[in-house]
Amino acid sequence: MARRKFATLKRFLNYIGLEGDRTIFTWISASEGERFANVIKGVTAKVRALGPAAKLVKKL
Amino acid sequence: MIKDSEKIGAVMVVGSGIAGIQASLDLANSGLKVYLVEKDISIGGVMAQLDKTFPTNDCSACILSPKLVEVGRHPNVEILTRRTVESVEGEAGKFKVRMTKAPRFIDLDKCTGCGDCAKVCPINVPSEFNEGLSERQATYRKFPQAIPSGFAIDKLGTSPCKAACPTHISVQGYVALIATGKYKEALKLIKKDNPFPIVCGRVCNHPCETACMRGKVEEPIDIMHLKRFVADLDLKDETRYIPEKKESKGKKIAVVGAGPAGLTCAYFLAAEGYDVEVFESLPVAGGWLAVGIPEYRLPKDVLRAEIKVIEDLGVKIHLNKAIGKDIPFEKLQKEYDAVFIGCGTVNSSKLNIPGEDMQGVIHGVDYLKRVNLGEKVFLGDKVAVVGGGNVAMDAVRTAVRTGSKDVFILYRRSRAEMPAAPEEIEEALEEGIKMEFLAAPKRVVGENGKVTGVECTRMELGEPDASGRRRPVEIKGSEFIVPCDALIPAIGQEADLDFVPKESGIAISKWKNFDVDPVTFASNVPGVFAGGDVVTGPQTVVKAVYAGKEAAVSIDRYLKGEDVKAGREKDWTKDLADKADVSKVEKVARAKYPHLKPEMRRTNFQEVGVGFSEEEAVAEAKRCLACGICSECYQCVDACIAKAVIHDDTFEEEIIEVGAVIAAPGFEVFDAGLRGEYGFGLYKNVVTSIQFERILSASGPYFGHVQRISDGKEPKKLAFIQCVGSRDTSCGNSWCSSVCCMYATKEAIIGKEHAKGLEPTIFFMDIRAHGKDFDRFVNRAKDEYGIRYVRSMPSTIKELQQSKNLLLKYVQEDGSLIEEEFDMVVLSVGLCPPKEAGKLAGALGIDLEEHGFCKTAMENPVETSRDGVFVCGAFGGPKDIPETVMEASSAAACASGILATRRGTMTKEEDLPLESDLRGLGPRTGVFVCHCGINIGGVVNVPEVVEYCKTLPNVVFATDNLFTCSQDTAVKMGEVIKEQNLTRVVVASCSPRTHEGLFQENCEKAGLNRYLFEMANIRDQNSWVHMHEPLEATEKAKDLVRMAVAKAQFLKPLKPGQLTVNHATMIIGGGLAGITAALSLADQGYESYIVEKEPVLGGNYRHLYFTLEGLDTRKHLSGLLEKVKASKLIHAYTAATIKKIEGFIGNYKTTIATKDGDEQFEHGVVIVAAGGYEFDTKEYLHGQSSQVITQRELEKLIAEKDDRAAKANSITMIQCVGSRIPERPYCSRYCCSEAMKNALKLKEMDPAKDVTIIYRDIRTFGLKEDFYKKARELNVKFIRYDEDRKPEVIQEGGKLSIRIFDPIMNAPVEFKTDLLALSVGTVPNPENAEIGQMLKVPTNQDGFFLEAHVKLRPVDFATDGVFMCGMSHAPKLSDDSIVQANAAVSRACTILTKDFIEAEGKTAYVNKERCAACGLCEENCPFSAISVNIAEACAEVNTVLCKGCGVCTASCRMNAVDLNGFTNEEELEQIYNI
Amino acid sequence: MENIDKKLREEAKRLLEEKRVDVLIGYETGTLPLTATPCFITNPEDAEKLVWNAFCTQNLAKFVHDLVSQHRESQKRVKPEDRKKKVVGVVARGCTTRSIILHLQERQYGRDEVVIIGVPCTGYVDRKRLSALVNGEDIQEGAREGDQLVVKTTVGEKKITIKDALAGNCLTCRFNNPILSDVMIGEQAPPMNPDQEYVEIEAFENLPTEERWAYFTKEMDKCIRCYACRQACPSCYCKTCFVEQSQPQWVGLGEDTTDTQVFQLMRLFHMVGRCVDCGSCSSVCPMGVDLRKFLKKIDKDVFELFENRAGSSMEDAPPLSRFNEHDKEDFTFNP
Amino acid sequence: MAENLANKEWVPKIVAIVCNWCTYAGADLAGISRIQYPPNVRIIRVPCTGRINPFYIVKALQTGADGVLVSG
Repeated sequence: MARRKFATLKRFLNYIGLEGDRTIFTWISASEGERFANVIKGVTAKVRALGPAAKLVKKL
Repeated sequence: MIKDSEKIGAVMVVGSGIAGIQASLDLANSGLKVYLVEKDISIGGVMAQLDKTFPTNDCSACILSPKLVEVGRHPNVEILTRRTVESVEGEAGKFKVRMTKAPRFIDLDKCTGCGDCAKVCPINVPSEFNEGLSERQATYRKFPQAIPSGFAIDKLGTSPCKAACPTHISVQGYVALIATGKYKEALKLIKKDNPFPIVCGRVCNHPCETACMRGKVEEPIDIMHLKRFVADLDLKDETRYIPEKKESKGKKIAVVGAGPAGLTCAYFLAAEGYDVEVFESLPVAGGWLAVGIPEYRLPKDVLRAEIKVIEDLGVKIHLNKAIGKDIPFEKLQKEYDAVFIGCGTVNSSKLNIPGEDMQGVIHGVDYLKRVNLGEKVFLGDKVAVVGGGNVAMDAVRTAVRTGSKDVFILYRRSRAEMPAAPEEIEEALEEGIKMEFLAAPKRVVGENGKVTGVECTRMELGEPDASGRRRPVEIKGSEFIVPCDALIPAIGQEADLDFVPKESGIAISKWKNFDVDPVTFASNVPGVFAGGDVVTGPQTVVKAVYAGKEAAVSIDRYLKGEDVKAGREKDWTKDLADKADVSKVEKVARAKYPHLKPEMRRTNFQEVGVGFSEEEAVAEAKRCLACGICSECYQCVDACIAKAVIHDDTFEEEIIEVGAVIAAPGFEVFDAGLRGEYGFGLYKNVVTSIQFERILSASGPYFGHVQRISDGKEPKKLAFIQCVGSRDTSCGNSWCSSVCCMYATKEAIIGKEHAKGLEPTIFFMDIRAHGKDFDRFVNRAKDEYGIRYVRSMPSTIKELQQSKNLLLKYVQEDGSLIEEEFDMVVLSVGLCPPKEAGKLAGALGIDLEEHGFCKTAMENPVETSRDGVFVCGAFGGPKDIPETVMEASSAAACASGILATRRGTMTKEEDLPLESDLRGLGPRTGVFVCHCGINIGGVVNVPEVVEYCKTLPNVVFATDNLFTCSQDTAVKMGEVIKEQNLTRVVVASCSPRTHEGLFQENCEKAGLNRYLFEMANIRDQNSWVHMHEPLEATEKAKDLVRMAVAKAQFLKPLKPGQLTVNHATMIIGGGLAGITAALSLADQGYESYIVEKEPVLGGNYRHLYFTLEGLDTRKHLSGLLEKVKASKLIHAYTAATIKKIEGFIGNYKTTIATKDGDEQFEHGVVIVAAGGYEFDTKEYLHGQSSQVITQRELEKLIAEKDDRAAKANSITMIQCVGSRIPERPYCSRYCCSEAMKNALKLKEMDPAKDVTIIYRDIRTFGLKEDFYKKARELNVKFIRYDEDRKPEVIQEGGKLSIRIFDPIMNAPVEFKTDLLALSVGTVPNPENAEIGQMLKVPTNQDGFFLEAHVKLRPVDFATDGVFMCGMSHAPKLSDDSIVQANAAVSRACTILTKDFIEAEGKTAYVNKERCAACGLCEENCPFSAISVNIAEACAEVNTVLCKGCGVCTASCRMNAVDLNGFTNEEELEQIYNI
Repeated sequence: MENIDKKLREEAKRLLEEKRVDVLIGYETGTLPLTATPCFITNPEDAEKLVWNAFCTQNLAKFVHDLVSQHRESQKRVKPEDRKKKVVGVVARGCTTRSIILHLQERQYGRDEVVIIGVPCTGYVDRKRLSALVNGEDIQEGAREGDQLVVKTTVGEKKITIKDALAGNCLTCRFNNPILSDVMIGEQAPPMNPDQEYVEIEAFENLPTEERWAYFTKEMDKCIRCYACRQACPSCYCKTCFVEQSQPQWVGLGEDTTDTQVFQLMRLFHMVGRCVDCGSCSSVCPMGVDLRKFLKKIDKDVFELFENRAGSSMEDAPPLSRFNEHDKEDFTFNP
Repeated sequence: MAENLANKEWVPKIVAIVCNWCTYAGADLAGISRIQYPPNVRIIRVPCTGRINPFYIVKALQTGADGVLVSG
């Protein structure tokens, strides 16, 4: 169920123009320490490419 | 019989794989104390090594870890690692178990599992966990999630080098440190025991090298020169190593003689904080080192440098001060607190031959002293030196250097007996020195009182003397004269003891040496100690050092008023690590030690040895075999801030009393090397299946990348060879290992998922997919993954030279020979009895069966030959994980059945203080930031984080701890909670997964509700992963703590819900499983209600007559039924159906309809044992021809000696009728065994009977394989068919004809048969769906019940309080059902034994005002824990069933459901604080 | 048309007379020209008021839910043994029945608490479109003549083809006939144009990200947070809407644009598998926010991903209460 | 986050909402294995991915997270 929710949310956020790469979903098992690090590296690279978030961000 | 009141309410579980763990948990959760005994350092068994598990491909570590943690934290399970059971005395109910505890060398109470010790450990050994595909350190943890999480050190004993060295330096240790480039550490390690590495690195007689095991391979390690290498580095270093000096003790010690013994003694005493003064009669310090050993061997400047360190340590050396002459000995005794005499042997021994007083005769000691003190001494051109020791060598080589032309040795024995170091002799010969052997001087010949020659006699070698050398015997009349200008006798030295007045009373031995205690070096006069040559006569430097060191210990003890001798005698030869087989060690030549060339050195005193370069030294050090495994380099001791390392830990004996024992030692993987034709160990790309499992694992040696060992490349063609070490009488393993077909399929699938291009082929004999959902898995492997299955066993493997590819030769089913090339081969190795099976069986007093597995009872596969000792898992025969888990629970049930009345007598429950009243206090948060030694503090600026915490809202207290998990910190934390009135506690340290429970306990003990606690993970997820970014890591730590503090202010104190438990059980179904469960429950003391819809109990078991193994099932069943009848605790309703089941775990109310009307009863749990049915087939003329019957009917004919069977000459059986077809793609598991059973019975009736079995795969798994073998031996015929080429059965009058394609003949065959028996499979009970609905439990796609987890919870449902057994679960054999029934009882007992069930604290709750009762939560909840109350129009949570997963909360649009401990408010607050 | 109204009135009267329903929700002619408004009838005589025409805009399922839940709430004050059931009759076109199905699936009332008078639907007139077609002139009178509307405004008389004035959701409606009914009035309506259902969405999907975001912000900037959309939506029946919740307060109450965006975003997301495309929200929005642009996307995704259309079948389970082994995993990230 | 590092190159701040049993354990294992990765992630632990309300993701974006990672 969670995955269905995330699948639709990701599509929807992308649709309204929030870059899809800002919301990332994945699965990492307890034995995948290496994968965890790679996911963080990958996510960081993707988000870095997009630059700082500006949309939907509440200014204080 | 032991009386109930005398029984011990504890059980010992031997072996801690998944079987041991499951048994322990079941027992501990039902009120018994458990000792979980493991020979290894941690629990987990083979399952921890597996990557995934079939058929669901769940991650093995993921499903095992929670179990490990649970058993590790269980208050009633005591894990005893490194234990061996030696004997079990007594009887069921009260056993006395004797065990040996092997040392772990690390104190588990102190070890925090940080791994700093492993980081500094220089020893690399193959990792057992990774099956030798990677290395680990000598100090290690088997795998990251291991329990106990603490480390252990592997030691095989003392390495021979260390034992042989008189000073017992950790030789292996410094060699290992050199190998890893840690030169300073190496030097420090040497200096711990010997302050003279510069000297001993040059002139030692190195007994270590003599002992070195490498010597058995080719040559010993050049240990001495490795020592010189690090000593020279230190010498050249700007800051030389000087040991830390302890605080001054204000006591004075005098040392007589500045030789190696005296200076060593001074060195160690100075380091201890004593004021030491050394008195030396010569103008130089060093004793024999300075005036005996020539410059070219030990340059004076390096010696001075070595001694300077001793002076820098504070030792005062007074030169030219002769005791007895300049200062009276009595003065020393008076003015100093202790005296050590180490003045050596200064007088030369005389030859005692005529003419020894002539000019030109100069004794070795005197000669060397004069030269060494700088005197120019020329002895003439021709010089004879008498003697074969090192002094003789020194003298003769010095003589060459002082200008004599013709210099030679006279020695009365042969070269082999020369006591001088071999390299000395070698170097002397290189320098042109001649040696006259077997020549003894008789008389000095001279003119005018001046030497002109020496008369010698020839000797020959006689019998060995006391020293072991052959005694020289004079040959009469063989005198001859050797002309010479000078004669240097160098045959020994003697001590000069005259400086000590007789009145002092110091005892002197008959050899004119001081007579002191050999261990303490204490003389008979208090405060006077002596050591070195003055005690032993002329000996080696290293022995003098040893004496000095030991005397220093004695003096220290003496001055502290302690027992000088206690505990000091140690037999170094006792635990010698010299047993290793070195025959297979690869030969590597010893490094050649660089020397000056003879022509370069012959005429001067330049040092002969040049010393190793760094490269040479490291290479030489790497030759070390690490005999002891741990090198005792003590790096771990320094690295361990928690001070957990105990290098002198020892073996201990333990005795424990228990009421029952469960043996679960698991299995041994077959040694693939025994199947030589497959080249394992020879060809790099041939690996075992367990190695491949590690290759696949994300935490394995290659992080889950599938690669070849030879070149690291990803393989394309991968072959699995099945039955390696199984079904193979050639290696003595006739059994089937039961699991290999499935794990090979799994490994092939996972391999393909990891490496997309992989093309796996599985070579097999029969595919044995006899478990639940296994055939489906194999079908998926074939259809979805394209995995190729080849029915053939390769005969040989050959490696191709260039590519390292492997050429497999195999014969196809039709007889054709194929050669096929593969990139990599996996050998599917079988399961064997554990290596220690015999010893363990002896200790436990149980019998083994013929193959070495545990012998078990036919009526109950967990019973051994000894009452009160049970078995589970692969020790009782090879089996898969779920069967193992079932057996474990089953064994637990049997053990607790004996001890039912003693529940709760040995378990502990903690008394907790009342919770403090927090009303009106608001969030007062205390933050504890952990350094974790240097694990956090070394990266994160902890004090800065603490200061930051103090600025956060609601924080009233913040501090740092070295180890927050230590016992003293726990106490401190409790005090702070009380003093500061804390209402929230935040710990910033490691992972809540491992430590939350511990810290919560601390809170609880201080009266704070455990749910007012929060953690920030600043180690595992911060300092360890950002080691090179301290600034960022510090900022991240602050953020993480801020988030935790922010969340903490919203935490609420929680009180887990409680529910009363009804202690009765309803059992649905009265077949074998049902009645077994009822009887087992009665043993436990619990009532049960059996609801059976048939008019009689017994189910399918009624139709059986015997089992394959030979059990008389009729007798067995009638015995069981009698017991059921006799039991007051069992209420059996026959011809009854269930009308309604209300309630949930602990509180069920069920209404049944019986022939006498409705009945209602209450119960706490439900066991579903609804059974299955024989498949009713119309195939193969069944129902049409009277000659076509089912296997069950055939059994009846055989048992009742019916003519139809007795007179049938030919009987044919067809397997898989109705099983393994698209409509029912599962195997019915028992049919092959049933066919084998009936075939053997028929052959028993008449061996001439023609019995044919038509099959698809023969699945006589485990030890049943022997019966298949027997059937083949008895000439039962086997013809295989494929699913798409089924046999045809034709009735022609009174005869049946079978038409079938025979794949071996590669042709169709037809034969007649008198009787045809069909092996029809099992279909699920059609009522399963209905029962499932009533109990809110699911069935699988085949209609059998679906367990909570196919591997680890095979008898549980996801819904608590409901269990299953027997054919409800899947088709199975009768003994499987018995095991599973007992297992279900064991699981049920974890509830029934309690008066209350406690819920999780962190459960969901409903805000009624918001709930619109839409029911989405109910549909989403995996545990049936939340449901809509229709009357209230609102959802309700059953907190006992709720597992706190929170799925309901996120599915609720209204936010009407929230989760305690993870409320929306708490989670959002964290998000706001990122 | 007359025929349908007549039948409808007869049927309604009968149901009320036979006490098969306690109240009947239908449409009556509105006070403004060319409008119809919901009406609640308890007296059989009043059935005569009922109409069914192209001006019936509101999704009446909303009122079924309101009536039943109000009644249930009031019954909580009554002794259990004295509690009564209230049966609501409703005039329902396709989308209304979808909402009813959704309510039934979400257990909001029992099938026995609602009697559905199914009516065929050929679409309703979108007030805003109609207004645009008459250039915003004030409509004073109007009548339907076949496929056309004759509209008299302050400026003059205009003939408008009905089809041009139909609401967007009606034009591509896939379920313009009732899916579930107890009584069916009239013939099956001819199909609309469901093939074009997602044309607009696909076009929007293909716009550059920044243009999509610009459109979203532009539309959301119009929103004045009057919550009329929520009030009109039959699927919005939470007792306390998340915008009004505290502990935690999910959305700020001020005028911050991001708060408005988050409010709309989350309300839209609550429609996953639950929007029946009845157009109620759009029709009531005083600011003309293009909500359908976003709702239809959710509908499209749910169908593409889970083969589910909200309320289209009693047998379907809510898509967010299930998962399927074959669900796509393409949204997940694999480094 | 990290004001005194502001003058350095921009690093995105990422919120990771992860399941306790799988990803959180994987992250711990990365630590135990000392596998290094960028320090810009803040992990929020939930008992199960099912507990993650989509609202959390939207709120994280509104709070200013440059990226949100959800991992089960």
